[in-house]
Amino acid sequence: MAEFEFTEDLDDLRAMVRKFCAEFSPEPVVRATMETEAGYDAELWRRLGTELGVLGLAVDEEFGGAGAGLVAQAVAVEEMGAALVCGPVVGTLALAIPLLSAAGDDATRRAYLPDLVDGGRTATVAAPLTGGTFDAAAVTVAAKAEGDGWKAEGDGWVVSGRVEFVPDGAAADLLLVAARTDHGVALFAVDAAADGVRREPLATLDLTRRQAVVEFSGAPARLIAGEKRALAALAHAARVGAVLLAAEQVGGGRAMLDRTVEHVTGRYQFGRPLGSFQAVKHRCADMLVAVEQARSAAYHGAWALQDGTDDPQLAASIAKAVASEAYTRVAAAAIQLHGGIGFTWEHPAHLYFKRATADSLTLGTVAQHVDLVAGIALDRD
Amino acid sequence: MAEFEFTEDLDDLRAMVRKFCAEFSPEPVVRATMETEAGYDAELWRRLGTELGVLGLAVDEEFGGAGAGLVAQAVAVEEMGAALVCGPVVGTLALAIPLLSAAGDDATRRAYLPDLVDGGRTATVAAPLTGGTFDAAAVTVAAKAEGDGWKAEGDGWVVSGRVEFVPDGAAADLLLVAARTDHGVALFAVDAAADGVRREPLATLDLTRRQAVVEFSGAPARLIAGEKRALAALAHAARVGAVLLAAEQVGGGRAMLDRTVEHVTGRYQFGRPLGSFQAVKHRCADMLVAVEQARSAAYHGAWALQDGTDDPQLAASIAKAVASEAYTRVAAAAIQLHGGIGFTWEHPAHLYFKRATADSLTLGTVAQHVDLVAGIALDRD
Amino acid sequence: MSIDAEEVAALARDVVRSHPPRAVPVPQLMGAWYDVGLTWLHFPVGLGGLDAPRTLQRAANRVLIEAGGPEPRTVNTVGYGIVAGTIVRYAPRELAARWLRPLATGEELWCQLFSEPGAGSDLAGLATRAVRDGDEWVVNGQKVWTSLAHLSRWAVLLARTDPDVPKHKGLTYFVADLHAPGVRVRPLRQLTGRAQFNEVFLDDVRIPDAHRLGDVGRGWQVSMSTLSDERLSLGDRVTARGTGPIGDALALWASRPRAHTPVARERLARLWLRAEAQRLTVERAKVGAAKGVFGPEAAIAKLVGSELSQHVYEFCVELLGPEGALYESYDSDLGDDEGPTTYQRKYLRSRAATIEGGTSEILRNVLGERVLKLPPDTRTDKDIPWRDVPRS
Amino acid sequence: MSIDAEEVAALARDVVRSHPPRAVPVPQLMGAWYDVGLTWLHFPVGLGGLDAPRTLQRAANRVLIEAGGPEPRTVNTVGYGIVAGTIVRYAPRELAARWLRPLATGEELWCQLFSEPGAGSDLAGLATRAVRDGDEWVVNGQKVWTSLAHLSRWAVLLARTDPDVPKHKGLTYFVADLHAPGVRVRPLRQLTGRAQFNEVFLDDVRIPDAHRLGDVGRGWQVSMSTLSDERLSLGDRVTARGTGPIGDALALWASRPRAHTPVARERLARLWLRAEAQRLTVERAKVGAAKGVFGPEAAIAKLVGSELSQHVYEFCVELLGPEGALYESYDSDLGDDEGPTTYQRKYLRSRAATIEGGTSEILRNVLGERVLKLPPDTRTDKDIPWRDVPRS
Repeated sequence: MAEFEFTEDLDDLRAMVRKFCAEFSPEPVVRATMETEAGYDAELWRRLGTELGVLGLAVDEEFGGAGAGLVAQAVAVEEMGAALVCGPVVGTLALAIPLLSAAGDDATRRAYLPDLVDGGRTATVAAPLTGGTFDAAAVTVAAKAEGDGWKAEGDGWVVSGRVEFVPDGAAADLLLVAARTDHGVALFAVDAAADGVRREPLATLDLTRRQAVVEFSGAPARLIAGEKRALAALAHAARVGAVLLAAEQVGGGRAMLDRTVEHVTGRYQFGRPLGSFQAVKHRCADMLVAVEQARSAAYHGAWALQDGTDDPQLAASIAKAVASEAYTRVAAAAIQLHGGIGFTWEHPAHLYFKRATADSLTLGTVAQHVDLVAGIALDRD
Repeated sequence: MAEFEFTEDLDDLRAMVRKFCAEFSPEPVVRATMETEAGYDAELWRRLGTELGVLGLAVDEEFGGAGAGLVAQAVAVEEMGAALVCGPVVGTLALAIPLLSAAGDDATRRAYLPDLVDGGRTATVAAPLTGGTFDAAAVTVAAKAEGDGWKAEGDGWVVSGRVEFVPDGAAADLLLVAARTDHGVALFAVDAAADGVRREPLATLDLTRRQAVVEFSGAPARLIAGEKRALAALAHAARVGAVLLAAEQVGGGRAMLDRTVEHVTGRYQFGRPLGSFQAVKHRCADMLVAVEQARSAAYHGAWALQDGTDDPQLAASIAKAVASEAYTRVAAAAIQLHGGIGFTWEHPAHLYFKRATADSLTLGTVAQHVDLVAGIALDRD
Repeated sequence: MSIDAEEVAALARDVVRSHPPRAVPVPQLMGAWYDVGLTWLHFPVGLGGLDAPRTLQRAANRVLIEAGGPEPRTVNTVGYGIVAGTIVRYAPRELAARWLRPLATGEELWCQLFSEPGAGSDLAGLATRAVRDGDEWVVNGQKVWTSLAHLSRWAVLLARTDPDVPKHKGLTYFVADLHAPGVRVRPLRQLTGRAQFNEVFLDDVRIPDAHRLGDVGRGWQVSMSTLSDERLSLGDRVTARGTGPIGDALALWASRPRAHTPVARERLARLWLRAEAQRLTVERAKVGAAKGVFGPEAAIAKLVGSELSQHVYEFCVELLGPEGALYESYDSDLGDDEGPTTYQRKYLRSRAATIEGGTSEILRNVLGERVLKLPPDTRTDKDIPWRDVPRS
Repeated sequence: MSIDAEEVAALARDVVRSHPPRAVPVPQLMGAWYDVGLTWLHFPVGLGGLDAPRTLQRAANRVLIEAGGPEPRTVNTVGYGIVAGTIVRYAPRELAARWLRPLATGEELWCQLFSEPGAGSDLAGLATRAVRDGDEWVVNGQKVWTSLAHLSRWAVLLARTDPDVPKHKGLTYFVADLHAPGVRVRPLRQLTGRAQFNEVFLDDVRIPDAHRLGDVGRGWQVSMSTLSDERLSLGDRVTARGTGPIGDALALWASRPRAHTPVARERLARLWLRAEAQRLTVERAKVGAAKGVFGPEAAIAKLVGSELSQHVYEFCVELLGPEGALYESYDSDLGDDEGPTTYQRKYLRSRAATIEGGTSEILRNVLGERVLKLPPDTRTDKDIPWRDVPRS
């Protein structure tokens, strides 16, 4: 499938997810869900996994996925983003699933992926990914083997340490933890319900997007990957996560643009529709430009990671930098063009604005991705 | 005189300079002058000095000036900038006169200033000032005493070295040169006509604003100031120069704004004046904002240096950074709002755009002044 | 008219001596202040003034504030800035006396019933109706974006008294008693979680004709005079370098040395420069205002200041990094967003800055049309009866 | 219609084999190319085409270019992109055959006489008059922003044939012979010092009625079909990462290591990102165009690309520092600004990017109204006779 060839299959997938979200996660459901303690509806998540099958689109069929590739996953995430679906999109979909897919051996993948793909369980990653890449030097968890050295089987390890800003950290069933060992940084799986795991939910700006501090004190852990594979897989997960978040940003931006166009078309001031004023029209045009550029960048990222057609870090950072900037600008413009009403709690604009803000601060800020891009595109030779 | 108190004297001065420029340096004169080899009309410059007396407004009466202060000088420069008067504004007015005023002893000032203030002679400064401050480490000229050590009288020195980007360097009669000696960097006066001085005019983007490379090879020089006084005076001249250029930028920006408003008011498209379109109107409003902010920053700088009411480097860098940004944006907007005609050689917009560009690259770019501001306003403690 | 700054300051010193601001309750202090005529020096004697030039006001206020008294405006924000001048200009002296003293002391707060959900920036398009009934008017409609309505006793109200004439001509200006039957105030929750504004519903609210300010049908002109009072009061404000939003950013910067990248430093320096250019422009405007010269600076100040505040808090939230995505709490007693608070809340609150009190779009129109004298946009609603203007 | 990409490529290989591009002069090569029907595959057989799908054009052009032939468009820029489609659609076959072959070979260049000094973005408001006189039309007026006019033999011309109907309805589309009496071409010097465009004065220029394309009064519709040809040809273009203006900036960056501050690096990286997002958007548009789906990408490409080029060259000039204020020379033979040149010249030249070929303001209108379907601005000039529309 050539880059930017949106096949009929992809169009159908998009239509299906959009319809599902409109029916089962309309704005009142989002608002009700975001006010709950968990911040998401486990049943809705399960239906996304089983009924729709959109949580493992990029996962091989062998491990319960659809084997449809990252582009398909991006399409689904875009639509979920447009509807602000509450759920562990960052923790499970954007990070844990790609991480397990890349880091685990077949047995591990068979053990964990099907449940995550079905939506029956959720997972997240407790690792320093906030800078836009995996920062091994910032790992704050230490792992100790109860036996000696590496083990083929993952049992017999305990982990200790504190990780801040873990996406979906309070609700996840499974925690994938980067931890320092005597043989370098390795990746472990920890049951969130185990002894020695303490989670402290954080109050988030975006109520639809939760975070937690996770503290391990001698929690039992299963080794998933030793240093070499762990580092590569964590780097990979950061990139896939960036690309999927970019797709979500495209969806949210598009939703705000549509909403704004509708508003300024129907609302009259000075005897004319607001949208007939050039200042309003041009700002809408700028929103359109931003969304379209973000769409190009995000899907280039998805195709590049899927087909290996570009430097993966560059492609991921292009996607995330462009889409973050676009979404925050578009959401801010949406508030402005709605006037006072856009500033109220009742209007959905703020939900998108907060999501845009949270997204832009998750898995690397614009400045951090710009720096990564500069490192690849400018600093060479 | 309190800050921003534009007295009647200042208003009268402004009106006088404006009238003079309209009469004796209208656009056709500017165009004719800029196509000449020297790039300025010595007779016009002399009239500015003698008839109008606006070249030494900040110079003490004792040395031939008006003793009216830097604010008055800024007002005159603003009006000259609005009219794009061709002349050694940077070299003589903005740099050499303030430098001599600050660096010379009374005898030196009496020797040089009256002729410069009268406009009978012109001068410039050959020193590393392109970064926005005087950079002693970048001095490229060496001075050697023919006798020994310092001399009270300035004779008996020779200077050698090459200085790039000397403003008004080809036309100046007098060159004030920063040169390295065994006792540090000192300031010398060199007669531009002397043996050992070679000047190579540069082709400039802004034809109304000339530069030259000046090369000294054993040129006879007169010592003006030893290290301590030289460094302070060169730093002072860089600041005064920045403030006066900022005033010029205000004048040019205002002229472009006026011109643009006139154009979009009179020109019809789609059956309406262009200026009735919101996109055009709002861009004009943004031009107005830029000019007004620049005016505040430039005159704050002038008052601060005149009265010592603010950190002089901070005040100068605020002035230059804000006014440079404003002028280039306003001139670019002017071209845009004039449409195709604004892109032609016949229309004056390009003259202002080129002046704006040249100004923004003279005595420190925006980025360099932002850096200076950061050093003072952010890096403290 | 012969009073000078020294005499004003002496009067002020007398008041703060006899009513030590740190000991006497504000209403009592400000009552004495009013009775001496120091509240609005340019008002008539007996109505809180001394018929003196308003340029002397700063001298009086400085004494009050230095002695620990309140910045007078903060006692009754809308009342001081918007209402008082209108009352003194349009109300009969007896009513003015009745209203102004408790306004000045803060015992009776005032708010403004102007904006409507259906009108937005097109204030003159408002739909709230006032119908005459003998010596009274009966008012029906809905107002919005009313700050302080839940705490206020009085409101100035703009209502449509004639829908059959062009929109600017059919408005009349009233004083409404918010304790009157038929007035319902509902807090309006904002995206910050708090409620700083209110919706106000008016159902058959009766207002005596005596509480009408200005002639019937002249409400627009009356409200415009109010706006110019607001502009005139610019000169009373104090701005110091590095305060306001940029001050917040500087404080954050100083507290986060680990976030000091060259790129962030440059971004902050550019924000600082914009804030400083803005501050200097206000300072310049004050000097002009003191001489009675009003340039475009007030509109520029609002336009630039509001957009700048958004950029400053965007910078702050990005500097906070992942922490920027946290929020203290949306649960609230529906209190307002003023006063010290978190960067994140200020970031959210700043989104309203370019909407409230004149959107940036309207301000650019104002600069273009009133300052630069550019030709107006094509208007289709100005000369037809309000009733016939297309509406959403 | 059953021809496929492989067969097209085979035909193309035949041509380049029999007319080796590196050995045969361009007119001869492109003549053979035309005669086989490879110039515009979707044109009729005998008029440079094969009645084939235009999506196959890339396959043909690739063979030509790889063999060292010219990018066909460069042979006759305006002729290929704008004129040819209009001729084939509106001209009688005999005339089309007369015009198209020398157009395709570059032996007769074409230009476009549309813009006027008095019309600007309001193209349909143009004033050049064409008055019928028997079998001819007599044209008077002034055109501007005409590239290539001094080198061209023919021009497409839009002129007003009826001033008494609304402006879009009174225009007619002609082919003008630039060698005809009454045509005067004057180079227009630009701010770069060069002259890339011309003014063209038309004094009693006579055009045979046979050279009219489309019906009298339908000139606007004919010219619109031209614009959509332009849009369709987007897919033929090639864009590589890091080329165009951003490529210039990268080259400058690489050559000036001493200017590598973190702040400049970040600024360039952000420009690079905008260029890349833009490039990817064009790539995406091509894929859509190949499937016959046309989104907003072409208008976005022009809008973003033009503004970006200005920002890129602003960066370059600032990076050059004091050297940025130098210029090679304004003395010139009035040649054009294309081809390799200095950063400073490109900086100046880039100011036209947001004006020529649709100003940024017009493009934002287009995106707002045609793509987002926002309501049109209030129009006062559409339904009244052109004669009565207010003009400067």
